[in-house]
Amino acid sequence: MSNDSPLLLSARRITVRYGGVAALSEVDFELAPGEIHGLVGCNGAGKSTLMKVLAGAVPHYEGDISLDGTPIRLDSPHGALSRGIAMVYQELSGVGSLSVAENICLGRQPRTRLGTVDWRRMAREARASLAELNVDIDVTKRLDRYPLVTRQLVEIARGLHSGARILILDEPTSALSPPEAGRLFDLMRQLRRRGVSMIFISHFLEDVLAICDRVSVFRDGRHVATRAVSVFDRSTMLRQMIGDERDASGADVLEATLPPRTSDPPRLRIDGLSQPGLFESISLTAASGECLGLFGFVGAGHQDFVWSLSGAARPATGTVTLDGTPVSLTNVRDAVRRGIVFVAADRARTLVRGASISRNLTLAHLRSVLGAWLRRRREVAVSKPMLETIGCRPPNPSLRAGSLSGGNQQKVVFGKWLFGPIDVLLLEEPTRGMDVHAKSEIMALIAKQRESGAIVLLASTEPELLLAHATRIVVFSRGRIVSELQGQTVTKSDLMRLAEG
Amino acid sequence: MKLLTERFHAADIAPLVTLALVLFLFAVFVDGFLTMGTLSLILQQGAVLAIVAAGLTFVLLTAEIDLSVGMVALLAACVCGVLWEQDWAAGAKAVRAKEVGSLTTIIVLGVPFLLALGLGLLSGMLTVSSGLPSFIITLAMMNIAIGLARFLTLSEKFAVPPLLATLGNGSWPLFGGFRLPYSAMVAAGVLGLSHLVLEHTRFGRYVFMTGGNREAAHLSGVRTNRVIVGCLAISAMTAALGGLVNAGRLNSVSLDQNADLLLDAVACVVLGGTSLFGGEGGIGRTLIGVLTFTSLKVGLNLMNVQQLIRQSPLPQSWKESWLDATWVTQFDLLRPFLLGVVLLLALVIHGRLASKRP
Amino acid sequence: MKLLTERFHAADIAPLVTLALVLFLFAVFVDGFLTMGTLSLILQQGAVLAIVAAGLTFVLLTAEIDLSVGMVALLAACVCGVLWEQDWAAGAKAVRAKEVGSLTTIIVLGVPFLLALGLGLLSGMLTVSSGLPSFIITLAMMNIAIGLARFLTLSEKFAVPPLLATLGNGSWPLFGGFRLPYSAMVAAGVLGLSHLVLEHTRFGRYVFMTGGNREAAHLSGVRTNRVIVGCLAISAMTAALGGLVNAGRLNSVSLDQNADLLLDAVACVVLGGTSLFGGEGGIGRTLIGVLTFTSLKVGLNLMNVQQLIRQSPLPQSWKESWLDATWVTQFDLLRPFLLGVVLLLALVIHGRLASKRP
Amino acid sequence: GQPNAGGSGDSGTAGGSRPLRACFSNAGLQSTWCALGKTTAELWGKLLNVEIEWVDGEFDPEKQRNKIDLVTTRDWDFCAFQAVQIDSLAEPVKRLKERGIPVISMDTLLVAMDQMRDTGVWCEVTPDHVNMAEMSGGYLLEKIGGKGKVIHIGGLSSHSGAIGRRDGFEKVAAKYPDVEVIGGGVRWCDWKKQKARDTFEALLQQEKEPIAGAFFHSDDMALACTPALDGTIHKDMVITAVDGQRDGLDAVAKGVLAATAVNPVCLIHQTALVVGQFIVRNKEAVDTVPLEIITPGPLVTKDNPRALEAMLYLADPAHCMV
Ligand SMILES: Nc1ncnc2c1ncn2[C@@H]1O[C@H](COP(=O)(O)OP(=O)(O)OP(=O)(O)O)[C@@H](O)[C@H]1O
Ligand SMILES: Nc1ncnc2c1ncn2[C@@H]1O[C@H](COP(=O)(O)OP(=O)(O)OP(=O)(O)O)[C@@H](O)[C@H]1O
Ligand SMILES: [Mg+2]
Ligand SMILES: [Mg+2]
Repeated sequence: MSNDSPLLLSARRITVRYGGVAALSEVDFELAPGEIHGLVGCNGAGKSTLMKVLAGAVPHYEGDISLDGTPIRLDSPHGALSRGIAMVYQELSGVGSLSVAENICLGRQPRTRLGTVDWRRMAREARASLAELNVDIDVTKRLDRYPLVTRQLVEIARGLHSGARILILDEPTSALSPPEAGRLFDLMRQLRRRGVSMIFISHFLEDVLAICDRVSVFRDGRHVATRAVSVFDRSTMLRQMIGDERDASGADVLEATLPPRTSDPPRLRIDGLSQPGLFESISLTAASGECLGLFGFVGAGHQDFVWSLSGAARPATGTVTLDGTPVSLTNVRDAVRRGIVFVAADRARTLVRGASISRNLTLAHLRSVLGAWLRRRREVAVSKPMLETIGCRPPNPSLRAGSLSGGNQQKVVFGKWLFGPIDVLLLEEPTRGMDVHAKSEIMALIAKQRESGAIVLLASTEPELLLAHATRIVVFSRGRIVSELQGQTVTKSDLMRLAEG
Repeated sequence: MKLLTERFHAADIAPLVTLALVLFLFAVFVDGFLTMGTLSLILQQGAVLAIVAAGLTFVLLTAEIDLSVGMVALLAACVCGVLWEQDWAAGAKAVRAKEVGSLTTIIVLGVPFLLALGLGLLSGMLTVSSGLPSFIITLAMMNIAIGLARFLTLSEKFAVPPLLATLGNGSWPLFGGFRLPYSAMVAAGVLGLSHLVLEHTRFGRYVFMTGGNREAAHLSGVRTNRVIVGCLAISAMTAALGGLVNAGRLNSVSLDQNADLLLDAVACVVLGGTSLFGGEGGIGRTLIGVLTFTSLKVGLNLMNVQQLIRQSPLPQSWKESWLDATWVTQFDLLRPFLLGVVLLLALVIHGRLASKRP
Repeated sequence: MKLLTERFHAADIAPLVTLALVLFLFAVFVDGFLTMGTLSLILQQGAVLAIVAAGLTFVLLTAEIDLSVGMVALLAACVCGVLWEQDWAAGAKAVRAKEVGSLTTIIVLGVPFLLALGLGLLSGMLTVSSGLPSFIITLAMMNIAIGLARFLTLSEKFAVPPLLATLGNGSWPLFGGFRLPYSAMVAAGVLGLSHLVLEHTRFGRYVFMTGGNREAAHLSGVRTNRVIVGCLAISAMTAALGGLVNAGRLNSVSLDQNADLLLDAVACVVLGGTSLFGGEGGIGRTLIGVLTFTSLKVGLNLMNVQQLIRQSPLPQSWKESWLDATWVTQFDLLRPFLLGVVLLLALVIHGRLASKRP
Repeated sequence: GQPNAGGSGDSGTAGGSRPLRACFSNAGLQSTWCALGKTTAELWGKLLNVEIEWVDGEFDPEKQRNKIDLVTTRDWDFCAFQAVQIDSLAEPVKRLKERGIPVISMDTLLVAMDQMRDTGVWCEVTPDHVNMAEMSGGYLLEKIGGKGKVIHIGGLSSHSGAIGRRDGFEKVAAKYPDVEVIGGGVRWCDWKKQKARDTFEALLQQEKEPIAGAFFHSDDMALACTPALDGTIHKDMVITAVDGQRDGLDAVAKGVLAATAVNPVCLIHQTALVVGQFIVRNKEAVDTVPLEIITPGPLVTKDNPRALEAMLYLADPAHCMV
């Protein structure tokens, strides 16, 4: 699309502050009718924040927004929706206790002549809009009875169903497998034909280049550039995202040659581990120094698998032995005692945001680190060097952990374990939604542990991550191991093919 | 109730089972329990509770709580009584009750509702604007309500309009022995209306969404603040109605009424299976809860242990010793304790079942 | 208090400001408020509250609540009284109080604590095992406690050991007019101990972290269930202690005691700035809350409007009319209302400040 | 064996031989007064061959009402109630009347005097609250020499007994112009010891010069407050109260209380029982029964130890005479 087409929506000098931090500063953004507008940038570049502004979820913004040339003030999601602006959020936001149908019509239930809710029509519309995404499920069941993928799809369906003229999709594909993502893209093209404008945010640059008409790049809460995809390529995009001319270390690894199986004896043995509905009879062995990559699409069971090894999930059937002695998977504490530690993807579940960084760091090994009598000075003293080791910025132990950035938060979660022995390191998407820098820093920390003899189990849905860091890759599909790759050259497409089972 | 239209889950029918069990046990152990008289009693004594619980259900569904219902009910009744004894109305000690015109009665009955509405809106707005849990706001509101009542009545006793008295005490004799109390009809009306609102209006659905996931509801355009304010207003109104009916039943109003109303109402709602975490439950469940609770109370009050023991097929010696035991002679004092134990048991069992849900 | 050692935020010092304000206003409007006597009075009347609030703080920090404190306190006192009037102890009406050996006294005082401990553990375990909110579990527990107390005492009045009486009433005369009540010393001890436990032991740390983010704590190997059970046990114990001290103060125990203890204690803790959402707060804040609350109560009790109006520099005519107004003549009845209003105001202001925090 | 419904006239056929069944209820056993009343009724019930079933009012009009509602569905020869709150039991009493079961009200009125008979209350047995307060208060005021500051701690302001006591005290207080009731007149404490104590302490601490005396509406409240005195300038304050139950009498003996006016609980319950069984056994008609029976209550002071001794004996649960 050419830039001289009449503007549907234009935002000028948008600034958003959180406490002291400016999440967005003086950002301009324009959206033309019937275009798909890509939005890229590192974590915290401000993409979601700007979108939330447009969706009315951040009422405290500064700047002017105009729709069809008329200036408007977006101070509530309600107001935005009534103006035809809908958004599919990055974080899942469904109401688990309600039926799928109601979630799709959330806030817009169809009504009968009497003004009462029209349940029949609601179900019909819900089924229709899910059918567009090739999803066929009972829409009268509670949403929380369905797996994550389905819930993500329901989110998207709600957005598509909203009948909005401006649809914002914030990292909608992060939880989808390629076929589902492909289906979504088809739908987006259909909508574009119907004249709906869309904003598409993703960290998968190929997707962005594939589907968008124009792309805007954000960095550190500023708008860097907007170009038509025709005159854009991946490397320039990356360079603008990252800023300086550092060689685009973010270039994704698309193929890797895995080393042959190590000769030294396995320390960790997992025999026929199963948890009904999640994964079936998983058997693995791993020697120290190995980084075992567990690949699969969301819901393939590899993530539940690491959860159950951590002792936090419902106990699974089967046996796990470490150095020949069996491990009970019933509670986290015992697992930690045996040096089996776990870093989950979602920081909201692993970080006490309200507590200070030092308290988060020392939580796991309180006794060994601080002894019986906790003293603040000592706590700060031991925390400081740890923050240096993990490279947390800012390295101030008495800040609220919640005030740290996502990546730094993850470093703290990880650093918590470094106070104790680590024999087995369980990782679930340790770098979800992180940019290249944060990613490489975290992975470096992990690599150090591996070199010092820890066994690393890295469960991820990102082929690039595994290809870059795994010494051996186990592919999951529908809760079972479909293949184990080592001592050979593997490409991203191989993994995808295998994962689809 | 949507939940029940799905495949049944143990947790969904547990409350019903509990009710059935309670009724069965009393039917066996309390002779004269399975009579129309008892039924009317249960309805009679459950009515006020049902009215208040209905409003409270709205609040609990949004994952908030309203601790002020009991005292708001009291305040409403007091205001009604005070107005009623004004000179322009029935006069002191309601001596001129006969001559009062219907307009006056309407005013006397209407004002309390407006006041309650005001208080409900106030606590709602304070809750949403201060970002504090409604627990603490309504706690303060409760103190304010009782304080106000105390001041208005100078903590003396007041008469109430005869209309209320008949409403609270009157009943409609149906087939043999069974009398349908007017209060129960009112309660039925309130419950029915609430059910329709919750299940078949947008507001009702918004209540569920707000309780189920406030963030999501807000982001999808639901004005959750208004929903919460609305729910607190509703519960204040039902509380007022309950307070008036209760005052009518007791033929008068004074500060020592409605002491346990709040806790009983909460117990009923939760006993029915509405979650304190919001988003799950409904009026149907509340009804079950109220019936269970009231049957328990009535049954326990009807229970006559001495008799039970005498009639029981036990060795005479045991009977002798038991009949003199304190727990038998003083059984009346044990009733609240037993009530508590049974409640706890039921709640824990329901909870465990619910937590087993996938 | 960690929070205060960090960069000050308005929300952190608000409770202190409130306290200062309350004291200042009373100093101006209530003559004879700024005396040593008043101070000892505040300490005397705040002691029981402080003891109970200290335990409750633990529970609120884990984002749970314990509604049973008031009745557990009562139950403990009742058990103590009943035991004390047994024949092997002081006998009926405690006629033989003189001859009782210290061992007996210890038993009489010890058993209530064990009972309370048992109840606390029970509600804790039921809470974590049923997955229900402690709100409802402790609500049932409260009914059970009062029921049990009613049965044990046959709802009669009992005497308590003289030791308790001295503890509750005795005080230690210090410099001019100021007397340090023993009960206040006990309270100080309890608060101090609680503070040390919360700030300097692993358990205390786990309490904060469990309240801050239960799942995160759990994923770090904290056995959050035990933490919660522990906290509920602690609050039951402190409740028992508070109940005993209070019984001592009133020289006897009967069911009408401790009716408001729960709500007052909750109000104190929250007034101090401990969040009901858990993870934020501490004993220091609770202390401030208790002082504010008690000063309010005492000050309002001391306030004498008639006098105030007479002394005020207002036109005579106004004074005349005011002095006859009900709100002046019946000011006594207005006190709880004012208390409620002030509480609500303070809480809302604190809340708004806190919600402004980034 | 269940006796069949009383009242219908044939109930008395078995004469004095058949045990009568009576239902008693009073405000709440947690007050010493009510508890002793129960003991009395049970003791004299044995003597007069009347089976007593007791219903605790728990000081809550609703709880009492709910229980009485159930009582009306069962068979009795007669009932005697003390209502927690006037009028709250009117309905059930009406139902009892329909079934021809006589009801006697004790202490507090069940309904207003003029409606008693149409509601179905045969007779009201009551102490003279005004007089008790006059005696006790009067004694207090002359003890302090008719001048000085006094504290007036009241019961529940909706309770007819409490109102009577307030009126009584204020009547005598009016006779002494030099007496000032501090704290702005009566301070209602709802019969609650704790509330009384808090209020009392506040008033004490406010006064710079000693307070002469204090009048309490109940011994229980008074005894909860006396400990607040030691160590203060008000040590030798004269304290009198109303009720005259065991604790109160002991307190007078010990000198903690200067005096207490006996609210003759035993007499009241006794009389109710006697009148009730008399009505049933002699098939009395309503109008042959006095509408109101006022039971006398002596004043017990330290000055006349004989009276004190006598009261201690008579009020003993073993005898339940006064
Ligand atoms: N609720 C909030 N409170 C404080 N700061 C926030 C909040 N939300 C976002 N921020 C900050 O605003 C900045 C922009 O965040 P935003 O979510 O827009 O980044 P993003 O571009 O979406 O990153 P990602 O790719 O990880 O989604 C970040 O610094 C973030 O920490
Ligand atoms: N919830 C919050 N409250 C206050 N400040 C925040 C919050 N979240 C983020 N910030 C601030 O925003 C800054 C940037 O955060 P953001 O999460 O965008 O970093 P980021 O670019 O995503 O880094 P990373 O790649 O490590 O996630 C942080 O330094 C932090 O101080
Ligand atoms: Mg984002
Ligand atoms: Mg980030």
